[in-house]
Amino acid sequence: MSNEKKMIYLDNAATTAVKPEVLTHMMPYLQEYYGNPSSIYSFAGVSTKAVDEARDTVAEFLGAKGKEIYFTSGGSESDNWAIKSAAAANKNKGNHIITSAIEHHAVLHTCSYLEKNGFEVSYIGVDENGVIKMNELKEAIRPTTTLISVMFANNEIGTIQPIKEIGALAKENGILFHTDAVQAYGHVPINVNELNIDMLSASGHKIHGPKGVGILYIKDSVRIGPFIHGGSQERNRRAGTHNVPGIVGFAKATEIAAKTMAENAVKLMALRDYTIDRMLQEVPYARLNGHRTKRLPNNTNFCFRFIEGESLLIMLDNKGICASSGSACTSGSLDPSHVLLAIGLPHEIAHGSLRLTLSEETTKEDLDYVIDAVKVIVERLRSMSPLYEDFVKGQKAE
Amino acid sequence: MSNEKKMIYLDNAATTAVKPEVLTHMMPYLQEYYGNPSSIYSFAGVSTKAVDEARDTVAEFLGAKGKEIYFTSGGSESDNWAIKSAAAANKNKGNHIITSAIEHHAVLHTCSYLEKNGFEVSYIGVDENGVIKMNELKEAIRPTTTLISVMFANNEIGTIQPIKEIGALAKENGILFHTDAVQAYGHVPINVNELNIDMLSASGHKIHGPKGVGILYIKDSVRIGPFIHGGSQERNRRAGTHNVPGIVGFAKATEIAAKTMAENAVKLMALRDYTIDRMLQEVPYARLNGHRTKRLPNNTNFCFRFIEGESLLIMLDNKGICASSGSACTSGSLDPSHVLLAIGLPHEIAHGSLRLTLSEETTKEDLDYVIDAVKVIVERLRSMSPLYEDFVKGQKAE
Amino acid sequence: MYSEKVMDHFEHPRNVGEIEGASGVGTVGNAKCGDIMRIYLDIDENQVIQDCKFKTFGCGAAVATSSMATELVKGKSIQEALEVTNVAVMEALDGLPPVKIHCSLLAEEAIHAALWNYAEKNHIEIKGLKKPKTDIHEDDHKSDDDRDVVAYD
Amino acid sequence: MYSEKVMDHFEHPRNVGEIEGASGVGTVGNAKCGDIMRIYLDIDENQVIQDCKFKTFGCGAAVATSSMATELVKGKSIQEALEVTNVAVMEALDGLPPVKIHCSLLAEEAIHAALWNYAEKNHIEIKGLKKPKTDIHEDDHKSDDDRDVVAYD
Ligand SMILES: Cc1ncc(COP(=O)(O)O)c(C=O)c1O
Ligand SMILES: Cc1ncc(COP(=O)(O)O)c(C=O)c1O
Repeated sequence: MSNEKKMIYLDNAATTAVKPEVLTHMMPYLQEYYGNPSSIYSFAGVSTKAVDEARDTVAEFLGAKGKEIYFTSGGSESDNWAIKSAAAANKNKGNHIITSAIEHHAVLHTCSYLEKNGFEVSYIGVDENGVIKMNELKEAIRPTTTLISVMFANNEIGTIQPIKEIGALAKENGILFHTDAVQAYGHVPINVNELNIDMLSASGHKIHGPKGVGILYIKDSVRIGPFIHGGSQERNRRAGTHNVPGIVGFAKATEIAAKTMAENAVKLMALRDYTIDRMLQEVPYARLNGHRTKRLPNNTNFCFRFIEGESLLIMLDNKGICASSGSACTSGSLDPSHVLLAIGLPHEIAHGSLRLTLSEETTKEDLDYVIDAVKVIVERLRSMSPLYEDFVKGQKAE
Repeated sequence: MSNEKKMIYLDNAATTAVKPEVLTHMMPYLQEYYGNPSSIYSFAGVSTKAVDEARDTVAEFLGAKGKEIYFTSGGSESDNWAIKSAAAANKNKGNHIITSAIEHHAVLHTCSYLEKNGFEVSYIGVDENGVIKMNELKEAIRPTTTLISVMFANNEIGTIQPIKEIGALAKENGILFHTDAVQAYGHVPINVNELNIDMLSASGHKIHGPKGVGILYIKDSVRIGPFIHGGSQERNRRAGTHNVPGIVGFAKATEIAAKTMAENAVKLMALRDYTIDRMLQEVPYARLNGHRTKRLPNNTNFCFRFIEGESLLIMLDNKGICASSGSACTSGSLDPSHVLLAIGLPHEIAHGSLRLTLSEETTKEDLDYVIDAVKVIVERLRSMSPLYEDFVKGQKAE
Repeated sequence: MYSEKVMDHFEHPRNVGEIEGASGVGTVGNAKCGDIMRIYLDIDENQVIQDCKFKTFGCGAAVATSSMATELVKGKSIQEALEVTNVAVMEALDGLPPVKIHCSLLAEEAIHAALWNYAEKNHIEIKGLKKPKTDIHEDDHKSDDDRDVVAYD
Repeated sequence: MYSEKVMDHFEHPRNVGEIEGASGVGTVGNAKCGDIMRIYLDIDENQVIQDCKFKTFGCGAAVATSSMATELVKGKSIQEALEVTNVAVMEALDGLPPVKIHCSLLAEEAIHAALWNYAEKNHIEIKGLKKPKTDIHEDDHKSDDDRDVVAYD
């Protein structure tokens, strides 16, 4: 082993490295072209043009129109905007919202905020693979339902939802459909019209773009108000001086994704499946979380019984491996991931999860190194685990 | 004249160039240290530390505690958050908010949004210099008043408000006090405790920092909820993956401002006053908008009778001068600046305004060039103006 | 945001000025909106517009549309001049940004107002000419909420 | 986020294991919270803790506090062991992040539970020892809303 610290980054669902080409495209706007796109002199026209072009690039990627793309500060803002403003805009029609039990907190906490403010929310369950229960969803629809918000792909277990069906169902019932596509955007093809999507959230830093920028797609027929009031940027719908470098970076990352997505997916799925196979075969009492095939090309998520996620992560960190765990032990909430509970795992198993999310930079060698490390660490942690002790004694007693 | 296009940027109130040192400090976080500060591995610890240090730098600048600083996506979000969440948090106490007639739209449009949602808002007038009428403010206070929001310094005419007095008044009456300090932050000293400020908004791109990042200071005794719900970033109060490069850039810009502010102010005020003097002396029918001394060191704002702002701007642009005008002709609203109307100007005069906002890069030579250009252009536009024609004929008739 | 033609007519406006003892003068617009146009017409005994001048208080588009409108009516008969619509002015300028379309309307109105003044002075009636609104109100300008708008920071 | 001492005790935990036929065993915590600690005590006839081992299911802090707690009680009399509080454990570890303080409480409880088990087995009463809660509930962990928390993305 060399002296230089090895680093294998397998937390691309948390955030990604900005691609050098993306940064290169951002640089002029971080330096010489600092003009405010809202200004009328020609110097600022460079910025205005950059923002307009970025908007068109994103629109094209989604099969949308330029004027349907609104730049925001990220996925959380987009989710808050879509849900709160759609709820408010339709409150004369009804006060009922439907979402899933496995949404990101940007959706779930927004919904509970709305619940405290007179709205009713149904949280639709998922099956053991994390796929939304379509029957439950259908039955949840009421005359007062104004919005369905279901994520495109889950951030923890990678399961991809039947978005087209949900979109069709919403459309049939005259209900707005929002999807949090923060994890899917740039990884799987999305055409908002074919999928009947009315609103869609995405975030730059998940697609090798910059942090602090995102989009909300709003179909032009959808009438919702602004979330951030003020200046007349973004067609009067999202105030605040444009984050020009961020916007340009978002578009460049989109453009690259558009070009490489299909090819990357093939490569990533092979590595993903390789990791899943090895892990399940070589680590006793391991399980895969999420759907085996209807899953993001770069997502793997496991539970290792009898051990707890944080200690696993720290030991992986010591080996230069960046990974994450659904265990929210570190979050101070002490609850294990709501997603793992929703797919039916008991608490102590849900606490022992490991999420490895790949990027196109990830190699088979990286993964072999990680899997080997996981094997050793899991064994070590089990040797320290009172739950494992009980389990082994129980087995012997049988 | 050389072939290279001259550019004199005098629109620093709209946005500023990122300082090279600021960008240098951001670069590692745009490149190698892309980790998500919420992750627990040591690689992400670099980002966590950077955000923590940035928070402390900002806190120190304001005389606040680190845990009172919340990073946002910019001034507009901060204003929306402060006002909407304070209104909501105190709605059992009352539904009345006080603000001024010359606030930025991020405050005014947020207030009109609240008016549509059951709140009452008093818009306090200003005198001919743009200073808030303290008597009117005092009289506007009701038992149901829960928030006073008055900007630190105006973005158009640069007038600085008596913040300490307003803060004291709010405190006496048990009312929260928010100030939009987007234009003042980094230009004038601010100590939130001495000035009795409960909440304060600032934005990175106005202080030679990056676009797309800002702060909201919230005094630790103030209990308001989040505006963007979701992940538990920012002590559970502002969800969304941290924009690490933006945050680091904001802090670096703050640090530089802290060091250079006093010195720059002296230099800028001299240039500002030079510009004001020459303009008033040499351009007939010119007036200064805003207070002569209680004004931002880098702000000048004039009205030139009988001409309209946009045409002035375009002609200045042709000479390589970036400036702005209170005339919102370009905004499609066709109303002249609400600020200029609030200080009592009639519409046709308010339409002919010019704002020149300096930076420490601005030289006397630049300003001489600009003043000379303004003189020529104003004369030319007047020769085309039917209002001027009538005025001259009217004078002759007398 | 403006076409080259608009910029050209703004920077080098044709026919700026007054006509002493003009056959007809029309002033339209209002200060509230920030656009005022005045058009002078010199019309000969054959009802042909021999000369045309303008003065405009307003934005780049206001100046350019006035300039173009004067160019378009010069040398035309009264009846031909009436056919110079705002669309004709816009087309001749290679288009205008949506928020600026009202400027072309204003230019059309200014021509009409000057013709009206000429007709009144000479006690004649010009076929197809209605009494122009001297004020183009804000309501006439407002396009739908889809327009792209520009903020003041 | 952890001190060097915590990391050291996490990476090289002291006294991991079981004691066959231990004088006292205590298990505390619950799976819901994700922390379970089990402490084994080997206590001689003079009521001195000759040996002490632990097994822990939990986060880094849980392992480190267990490890430190075993170190602190080893060689001590029962009465001395009772004085090993969570604060003592934390101090010995150079502190814990606020959200992890409950781990030190759990370690204290685990020692108490093992002592209680020893006392019960031997039908003695240990002065000052109360029946331990075997479950440390979530409510005991929640600090105020000012804690710094970490999100899952
Ligand atoms: C006084 C004032 N408040 C708020 C804002 C909005 O800030 P931002 O554009 O960063 O959202 C600005 C600038 O645009 C401003 O000048
Ligand atoms: C599914 C999902 N939604 C929303 C978000 C929030 O995005 P951001 O951190 O850009 O605000 C994330 C990531 O954190 C996510 O994975």
